Amino acid sequence: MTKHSLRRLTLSAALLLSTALAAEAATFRWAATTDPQTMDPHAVNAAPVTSFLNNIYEGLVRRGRDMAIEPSLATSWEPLTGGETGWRFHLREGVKYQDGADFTADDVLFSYERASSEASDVRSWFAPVASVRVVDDFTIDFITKAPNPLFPDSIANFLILDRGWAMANGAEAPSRDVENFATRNTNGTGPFKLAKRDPGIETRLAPNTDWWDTREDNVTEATFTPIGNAATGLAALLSGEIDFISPIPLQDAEQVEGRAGFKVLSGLETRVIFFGFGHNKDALSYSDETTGKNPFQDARVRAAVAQALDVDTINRVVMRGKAVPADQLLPAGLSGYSEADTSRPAFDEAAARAALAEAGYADGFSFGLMCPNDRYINDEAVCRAAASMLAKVGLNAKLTAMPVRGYFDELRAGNYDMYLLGWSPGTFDAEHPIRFLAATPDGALGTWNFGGYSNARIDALLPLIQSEVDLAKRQAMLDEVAAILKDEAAYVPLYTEPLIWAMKESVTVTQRPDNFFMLRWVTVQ
Amino acid sequence: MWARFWQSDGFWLFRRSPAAMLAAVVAVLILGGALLAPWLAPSNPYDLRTFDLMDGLLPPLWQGGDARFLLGTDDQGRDMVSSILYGARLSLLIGFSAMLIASVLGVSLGVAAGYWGGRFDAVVMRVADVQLALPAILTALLIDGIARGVLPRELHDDLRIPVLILAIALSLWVNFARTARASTFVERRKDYVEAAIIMGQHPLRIMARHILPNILGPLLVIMTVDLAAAILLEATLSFLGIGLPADSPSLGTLIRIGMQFLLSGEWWILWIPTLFLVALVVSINLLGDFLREVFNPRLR
Amino acid sequence: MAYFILKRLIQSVFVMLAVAFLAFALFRFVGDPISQMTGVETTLADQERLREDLGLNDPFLVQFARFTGKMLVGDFGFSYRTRQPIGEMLLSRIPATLELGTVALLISLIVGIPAGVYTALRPRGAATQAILISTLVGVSIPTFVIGIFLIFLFGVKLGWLPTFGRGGTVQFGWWRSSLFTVDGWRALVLPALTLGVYQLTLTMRLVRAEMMEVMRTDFIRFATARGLPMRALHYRHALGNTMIPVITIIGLQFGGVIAFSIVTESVFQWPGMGLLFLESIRFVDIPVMGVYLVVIAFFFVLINLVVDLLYLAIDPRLRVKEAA
Amino acid sequence: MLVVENLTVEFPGRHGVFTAVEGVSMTVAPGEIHGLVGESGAGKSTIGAAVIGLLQAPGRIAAGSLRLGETDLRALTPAEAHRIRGKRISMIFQDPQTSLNPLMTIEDQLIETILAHEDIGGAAARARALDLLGEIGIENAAARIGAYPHQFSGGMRQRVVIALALCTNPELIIADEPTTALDVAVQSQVLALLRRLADTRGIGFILITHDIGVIAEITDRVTVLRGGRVMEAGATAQVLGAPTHPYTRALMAAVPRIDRKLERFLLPAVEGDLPETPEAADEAEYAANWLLSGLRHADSGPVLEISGLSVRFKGTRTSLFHAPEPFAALSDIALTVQPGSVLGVVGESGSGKSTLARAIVGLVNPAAGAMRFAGEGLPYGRARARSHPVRRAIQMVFQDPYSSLNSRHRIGEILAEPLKLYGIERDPAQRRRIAGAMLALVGLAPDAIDRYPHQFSGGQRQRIAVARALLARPSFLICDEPTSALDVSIQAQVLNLLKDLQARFGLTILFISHNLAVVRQMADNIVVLKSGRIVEAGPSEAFFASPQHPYSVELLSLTPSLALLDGAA
Repeated sequence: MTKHSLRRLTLSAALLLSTALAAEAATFRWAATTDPQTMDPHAVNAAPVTSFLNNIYEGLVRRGRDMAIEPSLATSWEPLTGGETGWRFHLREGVKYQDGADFTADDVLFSYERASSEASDVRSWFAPVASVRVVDDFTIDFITKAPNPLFPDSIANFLILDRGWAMANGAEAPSRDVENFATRNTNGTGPFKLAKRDPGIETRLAPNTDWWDTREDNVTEATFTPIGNAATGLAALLSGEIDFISPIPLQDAEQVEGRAGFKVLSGLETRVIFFGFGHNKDALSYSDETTGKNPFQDARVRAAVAQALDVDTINRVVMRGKAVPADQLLPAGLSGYSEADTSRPAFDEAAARAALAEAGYADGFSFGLMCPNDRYINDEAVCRAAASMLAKVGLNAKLTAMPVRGYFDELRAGNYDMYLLGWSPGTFDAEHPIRFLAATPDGALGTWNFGGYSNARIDALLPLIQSEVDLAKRQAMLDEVAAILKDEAAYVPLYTEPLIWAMKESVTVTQRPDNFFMLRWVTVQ
Repeated sequence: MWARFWQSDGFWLFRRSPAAMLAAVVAVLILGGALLAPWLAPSNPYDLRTFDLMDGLLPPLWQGGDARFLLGTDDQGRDMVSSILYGARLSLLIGFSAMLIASVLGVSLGVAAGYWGGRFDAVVMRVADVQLALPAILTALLIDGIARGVLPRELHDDLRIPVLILAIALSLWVNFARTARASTFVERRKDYVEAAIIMGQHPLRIMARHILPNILGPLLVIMTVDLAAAILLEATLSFLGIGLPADSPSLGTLIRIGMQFLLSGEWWILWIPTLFLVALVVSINLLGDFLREVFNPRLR
Repeated sequence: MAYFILKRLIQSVFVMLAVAFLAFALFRFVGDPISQMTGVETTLADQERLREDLGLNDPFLVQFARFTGKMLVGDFGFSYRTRQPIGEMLLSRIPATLELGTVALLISLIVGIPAGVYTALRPRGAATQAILISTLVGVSIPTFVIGIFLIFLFGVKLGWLPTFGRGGTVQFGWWRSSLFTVDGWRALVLPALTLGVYQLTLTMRLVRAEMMEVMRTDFIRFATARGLPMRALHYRHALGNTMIPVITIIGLQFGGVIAFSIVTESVFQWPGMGLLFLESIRFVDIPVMGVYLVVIAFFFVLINLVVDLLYLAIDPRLRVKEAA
Repeated sequence: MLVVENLTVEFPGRHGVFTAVEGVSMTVAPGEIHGLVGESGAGKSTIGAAVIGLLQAPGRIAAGSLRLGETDLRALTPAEAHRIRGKRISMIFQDPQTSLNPLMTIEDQLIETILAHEDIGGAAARARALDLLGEIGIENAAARIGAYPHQFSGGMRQRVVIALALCTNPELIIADEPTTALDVAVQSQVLALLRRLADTRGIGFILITHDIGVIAEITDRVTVLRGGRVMEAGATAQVLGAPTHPYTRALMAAVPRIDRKLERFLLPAVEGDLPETPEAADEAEYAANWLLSGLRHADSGPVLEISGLSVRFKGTRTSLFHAPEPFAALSDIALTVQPGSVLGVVGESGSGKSTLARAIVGLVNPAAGAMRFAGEGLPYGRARARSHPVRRAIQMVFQDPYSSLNSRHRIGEILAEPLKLYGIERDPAQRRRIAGAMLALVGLAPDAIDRYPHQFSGGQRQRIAVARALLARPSFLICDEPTSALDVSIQAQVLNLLKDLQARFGLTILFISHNLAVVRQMADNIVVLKSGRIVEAGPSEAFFASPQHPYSVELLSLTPSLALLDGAA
């Protein structure tokens, strides 16, 4: 189902497909803002790490150019039958690790144990899993507590280690605080192997010559350098020292495009940027006028906020028209996105003022607006723009923009009245944001629902959604949740973040909405 | 008093130093512009209502911009002229207060250390070493952190400027301390101080009434130099991400914001504030040089 | 002599401890490492457990004691971010910063001292005024602007020099040097310049001021009265006597250079301690920040010591006096 | 050899052109020592600088001619002039402490200088340097030549300076106050050396000094200068023996005589001083009465008794294991001062004179000994309470009037300070009144009260310092070299003032000086200090008549006697 719906996201990718024909061998140097902090696939669940390691390790399933789930170390999979809920995976035979060891079901079991251990940062993926059973060397069952239609999708980044190798090098458990062998060494089944690891400075990859799949890339050596400073990175590209960089600042896209020998690849990420409110606060923390009550508890006020924001102009000026306005907590096109109602509140200052008046705030009020200034693209600028728009309907935001390093703590501590947040669903499915953002916080669920938004109906629907196998029924429930969130204006979705890659003309890559950079699709003329 | 000033050697030298006079003019202009910003500036860049995203990224007038915005607008549609005037106001506020705090702290410690010497002196100087070992950015983080830790939440936003000032002051006081200490060592041995000691005057009184006035010269020079340094430091800190919020920009913050547009073609957002900052800092430094000459007759 | 050095070393320990303490006092305020170490999907319970295991819930003093205690036995602990042993991380970064700082310093001396002498000897010359003003402008532009500007001028527009990194490096044991390859030097030029501008101006003005003073002393007038050749007069007699204050300031400044390399390194993606430190702040990598600071403090102490020893080398009056 | 004709030197400055030297003519023959004498501002140093071509900017020679042998010095290009320096004209500066490069061994400095002018090998140069050092009287030169300047004593250093001036065999040497910074003993040796060099080597000297004694001692000819003009010139014996010009007479009259005690010096009025008007007299009278009303004379018994007083300074620690040698500045000093008397303390620099004063006023902590003031035990420095009455009773006048007054305070504030501090006078207006009167008493115009120290001459400042001391109504006054920084005529004024005050108010004074002649003018009793110990003590007249201790004898013999002046005054 993902296939057709993701088309608009991956238009660019499709176009490039045609040119992606293997040419003569080439070395490839690329850069990104952050260095993958570890080479251990289970130690940290962060995009830079998972993205990078997907070039070295492989999972049972993987995502294709169009994000669709396709066979990887598992050749096929089907739901378990006979009373048991769960999935059976048939593993690929004859796959060898880069050190020559054979890949078997036992490694999957080991990797499962490792990845679901306490020291692992990805164990939440396996929350639904009751147990894992090795049927034979190349068959393995994942028994889930409840029916779980999307389980295979949810473990696309569950990367497999070799038990023997891990044991031999004392890397049985993920390195959480003290490094172990797996922190700087790898032994995957993937298309590339680690040639040199110099944390924070340079990481070099070499093709894995006896990879099971057919190569589409022509990279003979790939060097990755983290470059924190955007301008520096761009300079490095323009001076020809690197072949590819991601991301580049929006405002520079045009310039790079204009230059001979360079091109820009811009698509959409799966991250939606939105405003959240302190639903569970009985009083605003940073207001001068309104004391003792919290206007944002009133849906009309939240709706007014949505109407007061001219997202199109924000997009045009701040985001250089590269973003796409969003109406839900996940971008249109992802699985479970509610097609039932894709409208978003129109920009209408008058209406906003009216709504405020009706709610009893005719002459507005002031409040504290929290924003990160180094997390999302132009996040601070967006907040400033939004603040000035809100001011025009009498909502005087006191903007605090801070580095992400302390941001989430501030939010957890409730030091805001309204805040900016971006969400990218790890499973690329509508259930993900509901689980983390809409469910009433209880320690396990709603862990990122800082405002403590709570709706009984949604809480009731979530488990059903998670276990519903019939996609039509499931979608109906998702639509209902989406509708509730929209009427209550629980959050104010702004736009889907753009994804801007810049590279030399000679380079061909495939851009996926999950912002993973896959070397196996890179060709250099 | 005025009479004394008019025919003071300083003023005489001043009239003979074109550089100093030019610098003074520039400094006075900027200072005036900054102080009168609320009346001079076409709009108030802090008042979110006054500007419109629609006017974003307009080039300066001579590049076919909008008549309302002489120097164009930034990505928020803020009038550059206003931003710069208010920004200079803020930078100068921060610079001056930081410099004053630093000088008060440094001079009092330095004079005391120079006067008493011995253990107290040793301690102060070691503390100075520690201070030097902490990069300014760290001091800033430290103060910021402590402020956040100690003070009630709702104060935090109003705190950013004081925090910045304090941080900068703390990374500058050592200069004052060292200089004051050195000069005090010299004065301390002079007869007029010993006379005061013999008379049995209180040490604090001796330091304040007798020594301090006699070491002001070199300190004044450092003040100007450090004023410039403070303004630059503020810019650097905001580049490192611990400066002021972008909705109340200082010159430094403006430049930091402008950096994003280095390549994108909107050059004015970066270079106009930068030029302004340079003009300000250079003129302050030139005045510093001039003072150095005045207070060091041997250099005439 | 021995006594003097010993005294300094004792003081240095004090300084380093103080810095470590300060540093530690601040960490708790930088942010929460846990939220940086874990992914979005990690449950609060798991986060809490990690916090407990890292001992972040212990009282501040306990943490500090643990930190220093380990450090005293040479165990610098592990980075929260990369999980690497910190000692190793720093060792791999220190050479970069030291080489950068040293070259910057050399530039500032090689250019600054002659310029200072020249401007001192011709105080009213047009060239002098030009030099003074231009250097002033140089130090009035924020470092990061200069850096980026140089990058785009020489890296992108002219394509003469690399825009980031250290270029070719040669490994000597743990010391990775970029001073032995042309490539390395090309990579070194821009950052060193950026970092050196300030030093250069400072050195020049200092030498100038001191020169102008020394030129008015009796012994210079006496030397003139003896008809000594001008260069001997200027360089051997005058310049020599300006060195004490100059060295003092330079010494202090070198510390400043190392501390300030933070900005330059982040602009040029120079893999030194400063860059590491910035990354650590962004990531609330407490142990790394702590060790970094202690190391910086150590450098300061070392530099102060060297400066004092240089005094002795330069000025016979400071050496232990023989009976006259 | 050197012929200067109506030389005029001008300094264009902020307040128009200042003429430092006007129409001065003089000559110096080989082997002749030509003295330039005059008080500060007389332009004597300027003449020297003009001759060697080292006038400080913006000074310039406006008129006149300078000829050295056949060479017209004014016609030389800067380069040529520079070649002449050292080669034919050389110079000796006042302060040996500052005129040698502290960072180079004297060997290097000598050889460097020689090689700069002569194309001989380094070895030859070194040999010459050694001979020279020997000649100017530095024992085992071979060993000392490698030393640094700071390793020589003042006198030795001045010899090295002379050696440097000599090493190029110049025809003319300009010696600018070559002995002012030296002790009498050393002074006479250096002077003797200069004389010898003139006689043996036939070098011509221009000897610039303010000290008539020096002139009398060694010069052949002398030129008396004042305000840049020649007052009188001629052969020394003739000029000093029978001065024709009133200024010369006044100058000589002002010179304290070691061979007799004058009641008062007669001297020319100095501008800026108080004209003898009745109002002024009333003012002075008022101050006098105020003083008398407050002065409690220490009734019977000595004012100050000191016994077994020792002061030690601890040396700088250089080793971990050996504690540094303490240096004994004063050891076992015992003396008593009777009320209304003046005790003179004499000794060379480093003899501990000043330390004694500082110990009494509590600036330094004695290691041992007892001090009794007016019968009361006197606590040691640090133990002495700030409010201790003795802090008022004992006042001090310092050597350097330029540093003893806070240049940032108005005279009024400076004078009012003791009145305020000791609570002598509560009412500010009254304080000002008294301060003004006191100024009159020390002979300064009333408007002085609103001016700043830098607006006064050295002598006037010193009188202000005295006034400040008196305003505390002290019963004991310590004068530490009060006149040694002053010109003779000024010195004479200050000495007169002190004499008057002493006579009128029966002040008890401890008078410290290195200059025996000066002490003789003031002291009733004498104490001679040598390296921290008292070598001789007794009544002044007896002492000068027949000194007992050999050291005293030596001191007296070395002080330039002005016997040949007896014709005058």
